[in-house]
Parts: sequence; structure tokens; C-alpha cells
Amino acid sequence: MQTGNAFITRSPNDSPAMQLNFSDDRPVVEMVKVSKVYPPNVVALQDVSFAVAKGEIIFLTGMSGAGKTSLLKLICCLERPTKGLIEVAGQDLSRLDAKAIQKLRQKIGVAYQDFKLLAQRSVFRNIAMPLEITYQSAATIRRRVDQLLEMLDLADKRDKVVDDLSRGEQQRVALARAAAALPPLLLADEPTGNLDSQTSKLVMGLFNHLNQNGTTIMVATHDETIYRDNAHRVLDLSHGHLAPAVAGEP
Amino acid sequence: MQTGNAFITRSPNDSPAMQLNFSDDRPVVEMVKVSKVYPPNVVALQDVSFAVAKGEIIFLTGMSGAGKTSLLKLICCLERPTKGLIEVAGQDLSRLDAKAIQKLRQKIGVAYQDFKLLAQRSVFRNIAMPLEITYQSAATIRRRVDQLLEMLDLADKRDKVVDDLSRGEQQRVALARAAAALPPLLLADEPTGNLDSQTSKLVMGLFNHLNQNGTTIMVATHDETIYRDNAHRVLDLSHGHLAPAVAGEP
Amino acid sequence: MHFLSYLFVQTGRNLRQTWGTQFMTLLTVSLSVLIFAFFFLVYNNFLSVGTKLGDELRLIVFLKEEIVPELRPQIERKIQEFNEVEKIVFVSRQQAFERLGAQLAGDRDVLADLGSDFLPPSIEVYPKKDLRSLARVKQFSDYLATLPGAEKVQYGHDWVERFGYVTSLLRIIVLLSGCLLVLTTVFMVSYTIRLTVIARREELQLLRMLGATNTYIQGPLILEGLLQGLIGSGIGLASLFFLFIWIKTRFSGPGLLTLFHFTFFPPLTTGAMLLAGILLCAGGSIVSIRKFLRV
Amino acid sequence: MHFLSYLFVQTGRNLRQTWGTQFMTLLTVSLSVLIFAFFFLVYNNFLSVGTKLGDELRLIVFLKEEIVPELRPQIERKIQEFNEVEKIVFVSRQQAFERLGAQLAGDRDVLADLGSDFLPPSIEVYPKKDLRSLARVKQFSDYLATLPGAEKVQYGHDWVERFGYVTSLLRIIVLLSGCLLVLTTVFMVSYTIRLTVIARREELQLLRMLGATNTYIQGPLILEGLLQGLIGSGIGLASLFFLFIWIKTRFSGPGLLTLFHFTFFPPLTTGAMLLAGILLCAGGSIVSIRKFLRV
Ligand SMILES: Nc1ncnc2c1ncn2[C@@H]1O[C@H](COP(=O)(O)OP(=O)(O)OP(=O)(O)O)[C@@H](O)[C@H]1O
Ligand SMILES: Nc1ncnc2c1ncn2[C@@H]1O[C@H](COP(=O)(O)OP(=O)(O)OP(=O)(O)O)[C@@H](O)[C@H]1O
Ligand SMILES: [Mg+2]
Ligand SMILES: [Mg+2]
Repeated sequence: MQTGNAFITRSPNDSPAMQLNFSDDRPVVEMVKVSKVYPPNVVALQDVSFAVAKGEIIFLTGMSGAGKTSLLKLICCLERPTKGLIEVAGQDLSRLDAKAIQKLRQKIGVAYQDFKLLAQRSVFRNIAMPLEITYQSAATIRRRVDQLLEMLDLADKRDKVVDDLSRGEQQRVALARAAAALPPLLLADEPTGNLDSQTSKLVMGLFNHLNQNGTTIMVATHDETIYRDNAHRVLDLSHGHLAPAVAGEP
Repeated sequence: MQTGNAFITRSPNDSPAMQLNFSDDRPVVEMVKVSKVYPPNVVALQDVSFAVAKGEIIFLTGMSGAGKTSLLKLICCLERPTKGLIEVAGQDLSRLDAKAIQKLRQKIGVAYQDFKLLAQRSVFRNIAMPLEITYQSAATIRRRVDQLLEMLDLADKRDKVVDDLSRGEQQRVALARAAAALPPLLLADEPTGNLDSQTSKLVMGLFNHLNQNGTTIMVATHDETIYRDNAHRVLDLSHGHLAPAVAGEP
Repeated sequence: MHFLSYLFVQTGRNLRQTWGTQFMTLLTVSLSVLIFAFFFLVYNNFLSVGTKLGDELRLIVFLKEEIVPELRPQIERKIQEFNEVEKIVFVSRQQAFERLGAQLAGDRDVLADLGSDFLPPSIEVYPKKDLRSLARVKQFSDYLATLPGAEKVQYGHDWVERFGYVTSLLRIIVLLSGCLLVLTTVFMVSYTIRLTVIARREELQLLRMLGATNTYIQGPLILEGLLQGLIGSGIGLASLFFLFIWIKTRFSGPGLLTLFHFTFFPPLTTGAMLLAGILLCAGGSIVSIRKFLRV
Repeated sequence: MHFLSYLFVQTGRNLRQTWGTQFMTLLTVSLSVLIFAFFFLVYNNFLSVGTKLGDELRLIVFLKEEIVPELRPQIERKIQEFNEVEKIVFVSRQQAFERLGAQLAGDRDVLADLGSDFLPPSIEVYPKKDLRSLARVKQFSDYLATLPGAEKVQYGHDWVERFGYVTSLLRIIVLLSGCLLVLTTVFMVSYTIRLTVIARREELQLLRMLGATNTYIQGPLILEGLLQGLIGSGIGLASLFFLFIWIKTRFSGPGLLTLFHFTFFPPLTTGAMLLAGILLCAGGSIVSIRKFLRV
């Protein structure tokens, strides 16, 4: 584990938003003894510790209900941990204020398991959202979105309403949106659940492309085919526990 | 194909609802030269012909956007074909009135690809719906739902709100709802998209159990592992066309 | 599960699950019924007050000579020809003098030195209550002036005119407000119901997909609409009743009670309004649901 | 994309996408403003009509003897002591006689044989307009009866009493309707806005998940609220203005114009109502959005 030197003392007066620095060599994501209990008593994660280095692609597996989604939600502050320390880009998440959380989320692309697309908007509008909230120029947005649509074989669906797409097409739109702003960290939750093996390859191609541009990627999946044949690290969750044999060993 | 004798002349005065008979030996589902074009010009299915015999388990595969979901929607009258003949239990769907369609749908269990669960209701309430609409007794409903929850390893989520479940758990709830009324025909759209291999086995176990009770099952899936190792028929869709080599050959 | 038991179970469940919206809808309905009924009540009572005040109207025809009793029927007929009247009173010189004395009351003695016949005789005409419009009163007055022996016709020009103007102005105001309010009521109730149904669209569509019959789907929603209409209108009318009681006790001065005789709606009207509220809500539900029930 | 250009592009997009709801909201706002302003206007004009009618009020003190001019200031002072008055007119026997003659008009000759002094002299007291309440008028009357030489005090009991009752009844009605309507208005507008925001909840939550700043999320919605307030209030007030013109032309009889002097709101009030509408809508938006902006 590369976590040793992460406990750097910081003055509490530093503006946390300023410290979101994905470019140095600290772990991009680090969890220490994190537990998550949903009220009243659903234990989703228990004493999970791991670190993800910059530039890694890491897979998160586990049975249905093992806690994969919960873990990803903790990283982008959609849920708060019941116990434990979570750092993203060297920043303790429990100490972020609202503004800093907004900054953080702009740096993390998330493809949600249930997509969270706006069903009545066009594919283009959906993918453009992360770019629009950072006030990118219309030309940049168009170029970037079209590039992604091309990569995911969705070019002919560009102006279709999301509701009229097949489920697998929607899944790719969700992935495209997560990747649109070229985030330093990308979280993909079951990215190939509705995709055949051929289309899954397109998605893995997108991940590799992003990874080469410096994006750290965490993929929660049950699809062995996408992690079996490569050397990436796999974290195996089971009933909220991280299997020690796999975790932390690249 | 077992379609030969399906074109029986019927007097148009017969009440169609009365003829929904899944118990004789006509094909349960039969399509002849069916095309589906979404306006303005999205061709989802083209000249698809096949038949499903009673008691079959049949798999429908194909790339994302091939038309699997569209095909299943045609069977339960959620969409109308642009061209062609569709018969379910010997009944021409284009000649059904509103009442007959309601009857038909009560006989077909569908696990939708996007689940269509009521997010704010409990697991129990969701699964019980198909039983409630046919005014089953509370005791029957309880027994049946609890049995299904047991089979799908969801017993501890019985009274949880669906929104609080993991995606894979929701998928199993959707399957349980489709199976609840012991329908003669079950359509499952990507039933294991959010499930790990272990949980997928539970689902296949459910299918086999239903099948032994006489249910005909159509599964749209991209998950090779669930159809690779058994003898069931596979229909392969590609850009709306049924691959002729596979179709119709058990 | 039998249909009826299902109906009540499901309706109860709906009400519990969506009590926030239910409460808002109920408030909307109550408020609308209250406002509408309020204006209706005001309008009703106002009309009757108007009638009371209108009783004041009389036209006085001053005569050159007293009319001999034998001629009276003839003149009465002539008056009735133009317009039905309530009452015709012939006032002789003597009577006029006595009245002036009564008016001067304590100062009666100032009349002592006078002969009792210095005031002219007159005919007082009390028109029917349907003689409402000012123009018509003027016409009537002109007509009366042509009676044989008539010297001059007098009526409380100022009072009648003013009262007439105030009356018609108020009538316009009440009617206009009424229109606006009925508009608002209908709009609010239908809008609210539409939104309630839209919020349940997902469930309705799912039920359709599962093959539920129209009866199964509509039943609980219509029952809900009925309940909302009943309770909402009930609360609205009850509030109005208490408001009414309050106003009535506030105005229970003896002088007023004779002039304004406040009345609440008769039971039949109350029942009709309750029914209208119920039908509006249930009907609104049905219309809104229908859109989702097309297969 | 710069923030401002984003703001307008996004607002335009919103308006286009949800024009159905937008239209309903606009209608609600317009209708509410119309109703509220209508009642406010009626109330305002009603008050001034009330003032006009109140001018009629005078108390007549019949005297035993005519008052010599030298005593008048003293009596005037005494009257003013109790209550400020508008005007005091001393009527001599001769004047009273002439008035009666004027009243009898054509029948003047009946008075010819009479001496001009059979009517008592009197003092006519026109009280200030602030003397509104009936009880106070009675007190005043009792007070005047104690003046030296006063024999009897008379005033239009009936007229004043009736007018007083009608006035206060109307005031209660107008105020009550006003309250009900303000209640409805606030309720409707806030309800509508809440529903608009709920319909967009999904989008708002997604924006939050994507890390959009509060400014980014709120900006277009607030602008939308502002526009709705502006246009809605504008339409409401404009409709009222045309309604007003219509009523005014309907009532343009010469007799009325002197009595009722209809006026629309002064520009300042109109502006204030417009502003209030805008603030209500924009404020409602802000409050509703805030709930969704908690991280
Ligand atoms: N309502 C619709 N309106 C327009 N086009 C549609 C609609 N539904 C589906 N399509 C299009 O029809 C084609 C087939 O869609 P379908 O949902 O049947 O695919 P699928 O095989 O189920 O794909 P997936 O595996 O991704 O779910 C797709 O190109 C899709 O975009
Ligand atoms: N909001 C919530 N409230 C209560 N319990 C929850 C909530 N979200 C998740 N859970 C429970 O926490 C456990 C872990 O859920 P999580 O979504 O993390 O699983 P997962 O690994 O993503 O599963 P899947 O592969 O099915 O998506 C599950 O038992 C789930 O029921
Ligand atoms: Mg998950
Ligand atoms: Mg599909």
C-alpha cells in the first residue's frame, strides 16, 4: 500500500478547495478503516482500507449487495461514511465545505449504475452537462461530445431523446457523460451491465484512452470478461469486507 | 418451425379474450415477417419470423440496439408492429381490444430491462402487484411473495423500500414480480445485467423452476454464461434481422 | 381479495402514502369552495337587502284638487296600466297636514295657527319590486304626470338614484368577483388533480403494463376524488357557516336585524354545493386518469 | 460559455421545454394578481364613495328662538368643543320658509297665504368626515340638544343608520374576501412554484451530483421566477385596467360621475404591486430551490 505518508498535518485554515491536487504523487483515493451502515442496521461496508494510485485502473468486484456502489458513492461524497477516513487527492472528505465538494465533484466523472440521465433531453445535451457547468465554450463542447459519441458508436443517436434509446445505448451515454470533462478520476459502476461483449470492448477502449491521458479509473463490475485478461488490480468485496488476499496487491 | 397450422380462420365475433389458451399445443409466441420502425426511420426489427413452443426456454441475443427489447415489447402489446403478424397463444394481437389486452398482459410476466419498480414502495408491495390485480387473497400473496424472496436470496429485504436496495437486488425484485403470478409466458429482458455469476445462478434456478411448472420463457441477454452451457435455443438478432442459421433450430 | 375490500385497502394506502399532496388538494378544494360559497352567500343576501331597501321607493303625485272617492278606481286602473304597483295611497289635504305635524313632532304647535288645508293633496304610488331600473322609474314618473289633475310628480330622486347606482355597481362587482373566483376554483381544482395524477403516472402506467383492469386502476382514484370532494367541500362550507355566525353575531344590533335579514343557504342549496364539489373532484379525477388508460 | 450567456440560453431552453407548466404558472400568477388588485381597487374606490356619501350627514338643531347674530360665535365655539365640524349654518324662520317653498316648487302658491314665520329656526351642523361611527353621531346629537335654546335635534336617522350598516357590512365583506384571496394567491403561487421545482427535482439533483455551483443551478430558475412574476403581474394588472375602463364607461352617466369618482391605482402603487408579484415569484423559487441545494 502506498498510504504511509498520507497523514500530512495541515493547518485547518487552508482553503480545502485549493488543495484538490490530482497531479502530485499522493494516492488519488485512499480509504482507512471505512465503515458504512445504512440506518437502521444495514452494514454495507466494514473496515475497508485501500489506496488507489494515480493512473491506475482498478476493478471492484463482489456479489450483488456487497457494497460496491456504496463505496463509490463515498468517494464522490454522495454518502458520508459512518466511520473511517476517506481522502481524495490528499484531501480529507469529512473536512470539505459545500463549495469544496462542488469542486471535487467537477473533478470526478461518475457513470451511475442507474445512469441518472435526463430522459427527456437529447443525447447531446446529456453528455454536454459536465462541460456546461464549467462554462466551456460551445465549440469545445461540440467537439468533445462528438468525439465521445464516435468512440462509443452512438454518432447516429446524437440528437435522439434519451428515452427513445435502447438500454445499452443509454448506458454508453452515461459513460460518455462521465468521461466528457476529462476528469482526473472516473468512477464507473457496472459499466457493461447492459452491453454485449463487442460493445463492452468499445467501453474498455474508452477507459484505456482516458487512462493514457492520466485519468485514474475505478470500475465496479461483475463482468469477469473485462478484467480477466489484463493486469489491473482487482478489489473483491464480500458482505462489506475487502478480501485481504486481493486488496493492495497489484 | 411449428408455425404451419397457426393460421386458423376464426369468426371475428368470437370474444378474443376467451381464446387466450396457453394450454393447447399451438406455439405460445409466433411472429411472421414482423418489422418495427420507430418514427421517423429507426428500424428496430425487420422481417423477423420465429415461433416459440410451449414449455421452451429461448434466448434472444444480439448487440446493443439490435432490437431485443423491441421484440419483447411487441409480444406484450407495449408496441405495435409496423408490419407482420404476431400471435400469442394462438391469438392475433392486432385483433385484440383493450379488455383482451389486459387479459393477455395478466398472462405474461415481464421483467423489464429498466425494472419499472415503484421506488417508494416496499419490496413486498412491488412483488405483490400482479397478484393484487387479480384479487388474490392476502394469504396467497404472502405465501407466494415470501417463497420468491427466499428463492432469490432477498428475504431480509422484504420490507425495505425499493429505492434503498442495491441495483442487483432491484433486478431480482423485478424478476420476482414477473414470476409472481406464475404466468404461462415469462419475458425477461437482460435479467442478469446487474448480477454476479453466483446470483445469476439463483435466477436461472428460478427460471428452471418456473419452466418445470409449464412456463414458457424468453430471455433477452448478452450474458453468454447463462446460455452457453445448456441446450436451449438461441435467437441471434443483428440490426433487426434474425440470423437465419440459429433461428428455428433447437 | 374481493374488489370492495381491495378498493378500501388501496385507497387507504394511497391516502397514507401521499398525505402531503392530499392535504394540499384538500386545502385547495376547501378554500375554493369557501370562497365560492362566500360570494354566493354575499350575493344572495345582498339581493334581499336590495329588495328591502327598494321598499322605500314611492312616487308622490301632487294634485290640484282632491279626488272624489268615486274616481279613485278609475285612476288606479290608469296607473296599473303602465306598471303593476304594490299599493296606491290617496292622501287628502287633511292627511298631509297631519303628517307634517307628525314630522315636526315636538314643534307641532307651530302649525297650530294654520288652516289644515294649505298642503296639496296627493297620490302615493308604491311600485312593484320589479321596478328596479332608474330609467324605468323616470318613465313611470313622466307617465304619472299625465294623470288628470296631476300637478307634479316627486320621488326621492337623490336617494333612488344613488341607491340605484350603488346597487348596480355592487352587482357588477359581486358578479365579476364571482366569475373570477369560479374561474380560479375550477382552474385550481383541475390543476391540482392533474398534478396528483401526474405524480402517480408511473404507478398508473405500471398497472396498465401488468394488465390491471380499468376498474381496478380507476376505482381507488375515483373514491379518493369523491372523498376529497366530500371532505373539502364539507370543510369549506362549515368554515363559511362559522364565518356567517360570526358576522351575524357581530351585526346583531336591533336596528339592523329588521333591515338585513341574514340567512344561510337552505339545506337543499348546501347539499347541492356539496354534491357539486364532489362531482368536480371525482369528475376531474376521471378525466385526468382517462388519459393514462388508453392502452 | 460565459455565465450571463449561459443564463439566458438556459432560461430560454427551460421556458421552451416546459412551456405547458410555464403557461399554467403564468395563468395562476396573472389570475391571482388580477383578483387581488381587483379587490384592492374596489376597496379603495369604495372608501372614497363612502366618504362622498358621508358628506350628506348633517344634524339639524331646531330652536325655540332665533339666535341673534352676536351670539353665533359663542354657539359655534360650543359646538366645536365637542367635535370638529365642517360647517355650521344658521337658518332663520324666513330661510326655512323659503326652503319649504323651494321644495314644494310648483306648489309654492299653497304657502302664499301663510306667514313666513310658522317654521322654527334652526342650526345645521355638518360634521367633519371623521365622524363615522353611528354611536358617535348619536352622542353628538345628544350633546347638541343641550345647547341653549335647542328644542330638538334631528338628523337623517334612517339614512345614516342604514348607510352606516351597509358601510360596515361591506367593509367586512371586502376585507374578508381580501383575506381569503390573499391567502389563495399566496397559496396558489407558492404551490405552483413548488410543483414546478419538484418536476425539475431530477435535474437539480443531477446538477448537484455533477458539482454544479449554486449560482449555476439557481441562476436560470430565479430569472425564470422573475420573468414569470413580471409577465404574470403585468398581464394581471393590464387586465384589471381594461376591466376598469369598461366599468367606467358603463357608468359614465352624468349623475354618477359626480358621486363616484372612479380612479385607478396611482403609478406608484401599480409599480409596487408589480414589484410584489416579481418578488413573490422569485422569492418562492429561491425558497423552493434551496431545499434541493443542500449538499
Ligand atoms: N421508443 C423508441 N423510439 C425510437 N427509437 C427507439 C425506441 N426504442 C428503441 N429505439 C431504437 O430501436 C433500436 C432497437 O432498440 P432495442 O431497445 O430493441 O434494442 P436492444 O436490443 O434491447 O438493445 P440493448 O441491448 O441495448 O437493450 C435502437 O437503435 C433504439 O435506439
Ligand atoms: N440508501 C440505502 N438505504 C439502506 N440500505 C441501502 C441503501 N443503499 C444500499 N443499501 C444496502 O446496502 C447494501 C450494499 O449496497 P450496494 O448498492 O453498495 O451494493 P452493490 O455492491 O452495489 O450491489 P449491486 O451489485 O447489486 O449493485 C445492500 O444490502 C443494500 O440493500
Ligand atoms: Mg451497485
Ligand atoms: Mg434492450
